[in-house]
Amino acid sequence: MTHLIIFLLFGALCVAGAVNLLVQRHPINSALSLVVVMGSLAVEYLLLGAEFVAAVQVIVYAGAIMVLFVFVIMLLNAGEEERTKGSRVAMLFGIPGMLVGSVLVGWLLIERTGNQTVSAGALPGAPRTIGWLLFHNFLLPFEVTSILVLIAIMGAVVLASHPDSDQGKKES
Amino acid sequence: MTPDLHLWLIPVLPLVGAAVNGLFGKKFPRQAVAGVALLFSGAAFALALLVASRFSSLTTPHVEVLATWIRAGKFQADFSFFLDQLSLVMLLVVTGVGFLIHIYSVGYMWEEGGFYRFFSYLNLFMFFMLTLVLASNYLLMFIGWEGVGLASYLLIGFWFTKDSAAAAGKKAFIVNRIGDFGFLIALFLLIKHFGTLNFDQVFQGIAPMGAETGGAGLLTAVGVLLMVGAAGKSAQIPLYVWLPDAMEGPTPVSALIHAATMVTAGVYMVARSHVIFERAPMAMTVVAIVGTLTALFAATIGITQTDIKKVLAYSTVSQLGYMFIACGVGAFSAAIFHLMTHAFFKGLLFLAAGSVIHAVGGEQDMRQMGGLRTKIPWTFWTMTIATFAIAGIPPFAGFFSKDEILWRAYQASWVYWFIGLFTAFVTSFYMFRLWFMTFFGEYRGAAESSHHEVDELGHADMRVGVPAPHGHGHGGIHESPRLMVVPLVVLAVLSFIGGWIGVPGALGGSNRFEKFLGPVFHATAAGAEGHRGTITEGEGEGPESQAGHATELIFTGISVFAGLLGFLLAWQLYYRNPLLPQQIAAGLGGLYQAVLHKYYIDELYAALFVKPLIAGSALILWHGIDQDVIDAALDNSAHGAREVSDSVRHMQSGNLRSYAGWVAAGAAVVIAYMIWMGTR
Amino acid sequence: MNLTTFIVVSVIKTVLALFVLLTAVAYTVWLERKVVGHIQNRWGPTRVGPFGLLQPLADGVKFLFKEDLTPPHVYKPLYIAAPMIAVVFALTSIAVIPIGNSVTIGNLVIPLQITDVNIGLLIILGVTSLGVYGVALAGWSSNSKYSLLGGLRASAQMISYEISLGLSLVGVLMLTGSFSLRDIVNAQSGTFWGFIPRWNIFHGGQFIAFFIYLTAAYAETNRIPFDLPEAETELVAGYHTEYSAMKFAMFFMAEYANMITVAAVASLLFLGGWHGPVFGPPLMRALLPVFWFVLRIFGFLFVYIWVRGTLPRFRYDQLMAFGWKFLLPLAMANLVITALVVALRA
Amino acid sequence: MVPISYYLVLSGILFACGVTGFLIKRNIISIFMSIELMLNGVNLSFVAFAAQWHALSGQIFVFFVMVVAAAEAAVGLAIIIAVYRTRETLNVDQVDLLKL
Repeated sequence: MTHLIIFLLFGALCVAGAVNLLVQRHPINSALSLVVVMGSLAVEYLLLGAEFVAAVQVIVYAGAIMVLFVFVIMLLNAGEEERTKGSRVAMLFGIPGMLVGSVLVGWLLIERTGNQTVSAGALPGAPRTIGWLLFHNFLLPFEVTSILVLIAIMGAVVLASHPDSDQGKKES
Repeated sequence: MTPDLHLWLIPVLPLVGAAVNGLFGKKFPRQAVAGVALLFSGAAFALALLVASRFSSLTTPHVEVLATWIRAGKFQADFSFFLDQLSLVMLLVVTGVGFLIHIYSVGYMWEEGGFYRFFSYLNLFMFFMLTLVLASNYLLMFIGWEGVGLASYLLIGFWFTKDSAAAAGKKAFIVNRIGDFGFLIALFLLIKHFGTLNFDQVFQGIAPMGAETGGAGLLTAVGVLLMVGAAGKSAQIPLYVWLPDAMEGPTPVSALIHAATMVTAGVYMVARSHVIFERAPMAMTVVAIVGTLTALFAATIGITQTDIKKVLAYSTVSQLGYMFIACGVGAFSAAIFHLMTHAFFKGLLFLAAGSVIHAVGGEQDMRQMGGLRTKIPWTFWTMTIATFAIAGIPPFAGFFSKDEILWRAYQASWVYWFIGLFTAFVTSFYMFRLWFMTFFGEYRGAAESSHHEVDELGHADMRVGVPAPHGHGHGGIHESPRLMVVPLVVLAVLSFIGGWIGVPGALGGSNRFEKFLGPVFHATAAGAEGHRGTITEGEGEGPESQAGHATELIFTGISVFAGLLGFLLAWQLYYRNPLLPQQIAAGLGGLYQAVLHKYYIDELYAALFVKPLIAGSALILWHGIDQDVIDAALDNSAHGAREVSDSVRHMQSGNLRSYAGWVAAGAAVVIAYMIWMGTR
Repeated sequence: MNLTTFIVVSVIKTVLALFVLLTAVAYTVWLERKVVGHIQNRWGPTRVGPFGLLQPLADGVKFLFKEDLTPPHVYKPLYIAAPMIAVVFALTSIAVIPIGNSVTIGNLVIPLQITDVNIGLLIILGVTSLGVYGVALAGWSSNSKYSLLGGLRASAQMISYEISLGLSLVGVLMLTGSFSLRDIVNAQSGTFWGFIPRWNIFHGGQFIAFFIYLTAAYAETNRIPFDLPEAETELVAGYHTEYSAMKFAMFFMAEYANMITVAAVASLLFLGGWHGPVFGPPLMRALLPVFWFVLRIFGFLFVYIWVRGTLPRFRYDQLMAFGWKFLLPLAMANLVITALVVALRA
Repeated sequence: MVPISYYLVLSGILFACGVTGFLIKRNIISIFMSIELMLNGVNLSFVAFAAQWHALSGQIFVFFVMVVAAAEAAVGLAIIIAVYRTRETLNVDQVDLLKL
């Protein structure tokens, strides 16, 4: 019961944040609402027993990635986005599309998965077990992703390094 | 078991020579080029002699398989070589005469441009000709067949800067294609019915079959088609037209390819497939008739020609006609016999003619010659021998072979014989005409010193500036260098005594040549016993009746008389009173004109085939199909593509969100599909 | 215990903890002023109460009654939200920090900790990492270049040093394979060879980790020598230049609360938490560990202030270079070494 | 006790919101955040499925998604900065030179 209540509470928070992300016209508000979404998602993870995932969700997503977003928004001092014709058209098609799509998918999911239920902490993803899996069954993907991250760092450095430092590159 | 003679070496050696000269000859000095060419052709000749020496120890036919070439289902064709008496004779003729002509060419072509090219082609020709001769199946033979066609094309068009030469080359090639077409169809028929092209298998397949008297059948069809091919290669009616033009090529080429060897390939092919012909009387008749007509026809044209090489060319055609008569009446060994002797004396004639042209600095018109007897004695005497030989004056080589043919022809039908006889008379007439016009009387040519300029061969442009090793450069009619004389002499000797190996029984000889070839034409002829008396009688070395001998002697006398008659006539017209011919020509008028213009055959062909073909190609193929269908299709598709992309291009607005929209739409479609699938 | 008692106890504990923490914050301020004053050869606050002990109270009252002015052109919602975010996240982390073993009242065993989750450390990390938002948003929303620069610096600096911070803790986590702070502390009970306390700092070369953690923590809390975000001499007051009255007080509280949290975590992870000589009657036995623990925290705070009084400020590029080029590699090296040690011992 | 399908529906809604945001937002950064939103929705579904099938692999997947998302964020934001440097705008409708 409490489980359901908490779920609905934070689910509602999620949806609210997501919708807010859409309707807000200032990127920083969108960013903050996204942070809200992520925080409440972390709670949902906790409900599902994925405690480690929840923690990482908060630390990595909310604590690092979104901070990066906010940082960039501050750096570029992005202002409100102005309405354009294209945007109205997008609204015209996007909003109903989203509604129809989500309703359809939701109905389908309910249809398919039937009424199988999970109790709170159904599948405890303790850090120990997660780590064990990560370093036994998923070692190769893990290493590959590490390489991916390395490449990403390099790319970011090259891209964001100041123009006059890589003038030649721009000419070429 | 029979020893391995490495027959494959014989064709391959000239190929190596061709490759060496063709690839590196440009850098070589002339001596090196000549050395390479002579070395390899000579080596081939030596090998041929070796084979001949060991031939007696072989069980014929002797087949050597080098490698499997094609294996498709049951059909199989190998690179395999086939040696029996027939191919041995051809082998010796080709390599021997070829080698001599190589030697001769060194002298003749010495100061021509493209020296290495010439010898590369020449060796290439040797390779293909030997392949043709030694092939053990029709397919390999066909390769050689096409190959010699190619070589002849290249050599006719050797002076390709000269339009007439290039045109002549093309003409030869195209006309040959027509013949090859027939040949190919014949091959297909053989494959269809016998599933193989190997000679022995095909012939074994045919052996049990009886003669197709009366109604035509498979064999008749094959025979006739083969004859078409032979007509193309051996310049028979109606496909002879390319040979006279082929004289555009250098004289040694004319001698080797268009007199001695290649043009006889058709005869060889017919003789090789005699098994087929013996069982197809109708095809035989066709062969005989074609041969007869050609012989007469070409000979008559020969009378009026004034270009020395043209005369020889037409005489070649008519001599080939003789050979086909022989084949047509089933006297294959006689045909081969004449082929051999003809190779000798006609090669000699051409070489001598070449020597003459060489001497007078490229002049080919007999009316510009005369009185060369004393100036170039060697050439004169060798040419004399050759002339007598072709005129059928005993005891020269030509006498025996031609006489043999006439005798057999008579045994088949007196018509063949009579026409052959008349042709013999005409032959000796125009040959002596040539002889008299060239060597007797006064020199009618231009100022001797200036024959460089009147270089009719028209290849002054290609002449390399090297000082001629012999006195060609500084005026004066002169004997050819020793390099050219030696082959003349050798051939002269051959064309003198060449016929003695086949002295017919009637003249107290025992026709060893026919005996030698016997196995080839007997072994299988037995199957067709009696469907045609002449063959058995001719092939059968059995005792000929005394009556036969008597009559044969009479006929011999008649033919000799015909030859002498021709000589006398020529003597009258062209030695005693040279003005007479013009009057006669004037008297004859139209007929003379017709003959002079070769009966307008070329014009006829042009009107009948060439022009319609060109017109049709231009109208239907070029404008119709190529432009309106193919090109149109391409253009329209291109235009369509442009139209479509012009309209579609606007989708790519560069607006990120429009792209995103497309992606989303696609995803929506996919999801919808999956839902639909899932709900079903 | 049943649900109601649980809730009651939890509420009581929360309120108590909050009260203690805020008081501690207030008196940390007092302590700082006093100590710095003495370091600078001054007296520090003396007027209000004995040794100025009531100074914090006075400050609080002052903050409460000051005019709360909002400069024009600020982005209001965030301008108001930022200090709250900061202080909330600063105070939240206290929830998972144990301050001692459990006390037994009647038949009721109450752990001296608001809640013991088995990923407590992660929660602390997450919460502190969220604390960045307060600073950053404050800097951005107050629409002034000083604040913006301060906010930018703060966020960049905090993100950068958070990595070293986390990595320095991983060593300890490997030694005591658990995220639960209580487990970690319990793992440190006992001694090596009888006389060296079995603290992580003496354990598998975690001294380096301790050093790294302390440094990174100073940067995280924007304390000297890493207080670039509020560098008075260049940015006036950094991200809270435009703030005044209670909002400013909130930032102030947040900073000191963070200091306390850091000190607590340090002492829990490296200095054996509340372990120490325990003797006397039961109640005293129950409370001595708390005393030891508070003592450690006090020590850390004192070091904080001491450092502030002594060290000069870094330059910003120096700060970044130090963080990325020295601390991070060092932390990684420590990580590898510790991993080797653990692996060898296993 | 909550039906799995609820979680899935929630994730679906989040994803749909992300898609819509991607479509209707003009600011590059907002669009980027919409992508993050989609990723989060997917993550939730992963965890839910993991709970449904009792397979921790689902949660592992979430980690990989997070790592990739982090890398993507780093590069993407760097790109955004570069774009802003050159084009002086963050409005994607004005960054439309990538066409014929």
